[in-house]
Amino acid sequence: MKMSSTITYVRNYLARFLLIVGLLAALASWYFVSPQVDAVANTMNLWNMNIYNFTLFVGLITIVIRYSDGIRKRVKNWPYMAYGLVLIVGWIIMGEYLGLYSDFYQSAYLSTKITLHIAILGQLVFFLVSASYRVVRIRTLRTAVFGLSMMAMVVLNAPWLLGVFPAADKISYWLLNNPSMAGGRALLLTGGIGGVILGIRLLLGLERGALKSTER
Amino acid sequence: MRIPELKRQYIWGIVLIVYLTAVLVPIGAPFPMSDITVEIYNVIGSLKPGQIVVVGGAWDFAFDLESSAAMIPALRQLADRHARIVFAPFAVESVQYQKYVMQASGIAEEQGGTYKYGVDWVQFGYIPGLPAAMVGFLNDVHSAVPADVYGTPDDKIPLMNDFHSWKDIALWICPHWSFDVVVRYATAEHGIPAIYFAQAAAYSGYSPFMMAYPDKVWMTNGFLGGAQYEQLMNTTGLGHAAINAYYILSAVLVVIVILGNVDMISKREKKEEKK
Amino acid sequence: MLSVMFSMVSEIIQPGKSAQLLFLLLIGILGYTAYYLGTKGRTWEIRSLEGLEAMFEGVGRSAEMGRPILVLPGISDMGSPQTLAGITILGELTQQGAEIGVTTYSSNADSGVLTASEAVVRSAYAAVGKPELYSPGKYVRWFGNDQFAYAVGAAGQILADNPAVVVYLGYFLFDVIVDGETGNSIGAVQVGGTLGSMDFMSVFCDYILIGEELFAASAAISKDKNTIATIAGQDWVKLIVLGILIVGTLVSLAGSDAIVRLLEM
Amino acid sequence: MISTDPFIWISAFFTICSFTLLYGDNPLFRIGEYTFAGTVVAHGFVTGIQTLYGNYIPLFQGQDPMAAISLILAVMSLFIVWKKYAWIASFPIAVMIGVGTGVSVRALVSTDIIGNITATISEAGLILVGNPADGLGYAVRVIFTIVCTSYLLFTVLHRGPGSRTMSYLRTIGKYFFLVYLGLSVGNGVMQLSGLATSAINRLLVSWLGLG
Repeated sequence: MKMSSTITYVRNYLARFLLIVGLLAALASWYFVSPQVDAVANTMNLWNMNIYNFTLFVGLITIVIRYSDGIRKRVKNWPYMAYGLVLIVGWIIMGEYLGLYSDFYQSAYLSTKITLHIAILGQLVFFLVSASYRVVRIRTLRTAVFGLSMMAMVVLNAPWLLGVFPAADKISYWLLNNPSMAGGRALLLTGGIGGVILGIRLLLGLERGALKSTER
Repeated sequence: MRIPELKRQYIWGIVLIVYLTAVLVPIGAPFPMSDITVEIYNVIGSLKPGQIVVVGGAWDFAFDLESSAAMIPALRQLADRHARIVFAPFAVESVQYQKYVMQASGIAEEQGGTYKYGVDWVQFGYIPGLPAAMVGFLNDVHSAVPADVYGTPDDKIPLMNDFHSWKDIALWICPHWSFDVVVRYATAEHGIPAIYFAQAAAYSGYSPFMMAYPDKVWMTNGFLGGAQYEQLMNTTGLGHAAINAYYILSAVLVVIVILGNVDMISKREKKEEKK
Repeated sequence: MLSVMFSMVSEIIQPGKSAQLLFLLLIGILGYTAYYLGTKGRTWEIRSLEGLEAMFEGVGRSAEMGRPILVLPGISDMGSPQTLAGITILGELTQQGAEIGVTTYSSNADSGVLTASEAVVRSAYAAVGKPELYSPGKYVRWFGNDQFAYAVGAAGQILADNPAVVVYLGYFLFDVIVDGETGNSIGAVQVGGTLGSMDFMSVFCDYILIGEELFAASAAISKDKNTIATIAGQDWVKLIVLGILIVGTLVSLAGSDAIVRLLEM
Repeated sequence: MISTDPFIWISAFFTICSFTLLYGDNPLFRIGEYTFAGTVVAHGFVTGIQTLYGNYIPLFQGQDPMAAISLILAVMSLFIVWKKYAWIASFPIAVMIGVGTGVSVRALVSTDIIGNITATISEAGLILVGNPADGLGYAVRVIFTIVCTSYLLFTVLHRGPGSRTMSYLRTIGKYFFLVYLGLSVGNGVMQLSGLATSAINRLLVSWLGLG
């Protein structure tokens, strides 16, 4: 029992050590002129990239586990899972056999993934319009300010207004460039501070949730 | 009078009708012309026959589709000027995107145009490893991309005999999201003029580049830019369709929001009556 | 003496980054000081974070309704602090839920985040003494490293699992529109926090954490007083930034660019 | 004219599948959903194998033996799916969090914090020069930035003297944020409208030959 807790302790600290070295090396190589620090940072960066490449296989394994479990247990939607599994395997075989740049592969990718991507982007405005019906209602001062600014922008951009009132173009430009931009800037500024403090919490071992992933 | 609450599906039905109408019936909505778009038109218009123009960059097809509104008429203008076109994709999906705009422009021989593959235009395959790949491409095209997308070696392609490095590039056109890489390496390091048919969402982020390089970098803005370019080339296409759709949609949205508020007020009144 | 020191510094520190380094050190020192004071027993009262309260209530609500919780940590990778904040909250909610029998699901757009999320969920179940309930691929779902494959996958998951609460914490862009409207259509309470696409999130979510509140929430959710103390450190930095902004504005109005040059050192 | 290209038909089918999400949960949407995930995962695998192959050529040719460490670390990440030995994956995860956070923290300090402070201060210098509309714009930028930042103070002046002023400032900050959110959603509508046009245009033009 004592032995195993010691091992756990060593493991956790080794992981924490890797985290801290990675974090500090990335920072130090940015601020200081030092070939040694650069070498450490570059090595860690390379490790990080390769790990990232491998997590793709983690994803593939979890998706295969999830689908095959689903099929075995006949969960809701299991026939689609079976279809998904066949598609993934078939597609990988096709890709390895024909090559990424073969005309067939390219057309197949265009008419599936890219098409679905374009189609889902095309639906966003539908969702936004139905949400506007629900959300842009003048209930309180808060919703009034939000709703009026939103509708002002929609109308100022509208071609039917630009036809009779060309200056609308300049007003919308002014609104976007000044109040809107400044709001975004304040978000980035304070968010940056919050992000750096989160980095410090990681160094101090305080960001408990995320650090759980590096503990046993 | 009581107005029934609109269900989501009804609203979506209305929106769908808006888009079908806008694509099928050109209503000719008005839009303003920007000076910068005219300037871009003049820059391409002043190209000399035989000069090499690179069309390249990286991103997802679905997002870059927005830029095709301006890219397609621009390709036709390039063909009018007899400029030679090299497509350089730095993302996997950019290959398909570039093939798509070329096909849609109809300037290639295969689509009944005059441009002959290998002589007037070349399509490369995916060049991995931005931004280092960009530096390599500009320094030595033949070693960065030894063959075109069909696997033909560069020395067997007539156009490639005149294209070796950045010195041979007259203009870079970027219809892809990754314009920052083009400016940083092609314009900043080698002074190559660059045109970006920007996606509306990318426009504000990249517009400082225009201020940094006033006579080297030009950008259009989203579908509006596309519509403006189509107008300059005397055609209509995706840009006009998008403006037309927004013409109707913006009005419909105002009505829907008003209905939403009416619904809220009518419910409130009903509650008060009950009290 | 001073010039010697200055030339030494300029040899070690990359040009144009001295002010940045100083700022980083300042944030570090203030953050640590706050933490140190926290360990010595100093406590700070934090103003209430609407979104965080809503999350706590959401766990209870899910238990009452017998429906799960869905936590989405966004589309960025492990390098983004926003993602880390999302994962922290995923861990805490999973743990709180596991104690009272509420299942927490998650969908990821990035395989690195997927790996970390699996680990977080696993240790959350271990922490409440129910490690047997965890199995890989069960709670954390991945649909490929693609923004919209993930968005559509998560929308499908919302329709299939019927969660009572959907929590969006991390970096989001347009993808939040797809999931937001789908989540609303099944009547889920939605809580969101991001820096990227705050605007669209505000349309679809019932409760939002505006900007930095996301990071404050990731500290406050742990209910650990030392962690919460760092929020005070965050505030001190903001006060200094506000000071620089106000002084800088006045100096700048007077026609001098001294402060800007100082910051670009 | 209706297209005869089978890929265009597949494309049209999937566009319609995707759009059925508007109707709600249904078999066509599920087919679209699983196709989306399936193609992305498989495509990621095909390209991922190529990248890895490229990255590890030096190792297998014996030019870079140190690369073995990174390979071992990378393989360790796979253990996350093995319940008993999942702890092995904690090391690569630690590297991902460490390096990733380090890289983003330095960018946050330089662009998000210092960059935005310098931009605000330099713009303050432009308030009194140039035409009044621009000057007013710069003034609005500076005021919005300062007030919105004060809204995000969590612990300061919560109680006691000054708390009233602070609460006014916070309220104004909240409304400034609401203006920002409203304006940018409103502007987004135009952009999203364009994306819908592309999708529907593509369907009608390339498939049915209309438009």
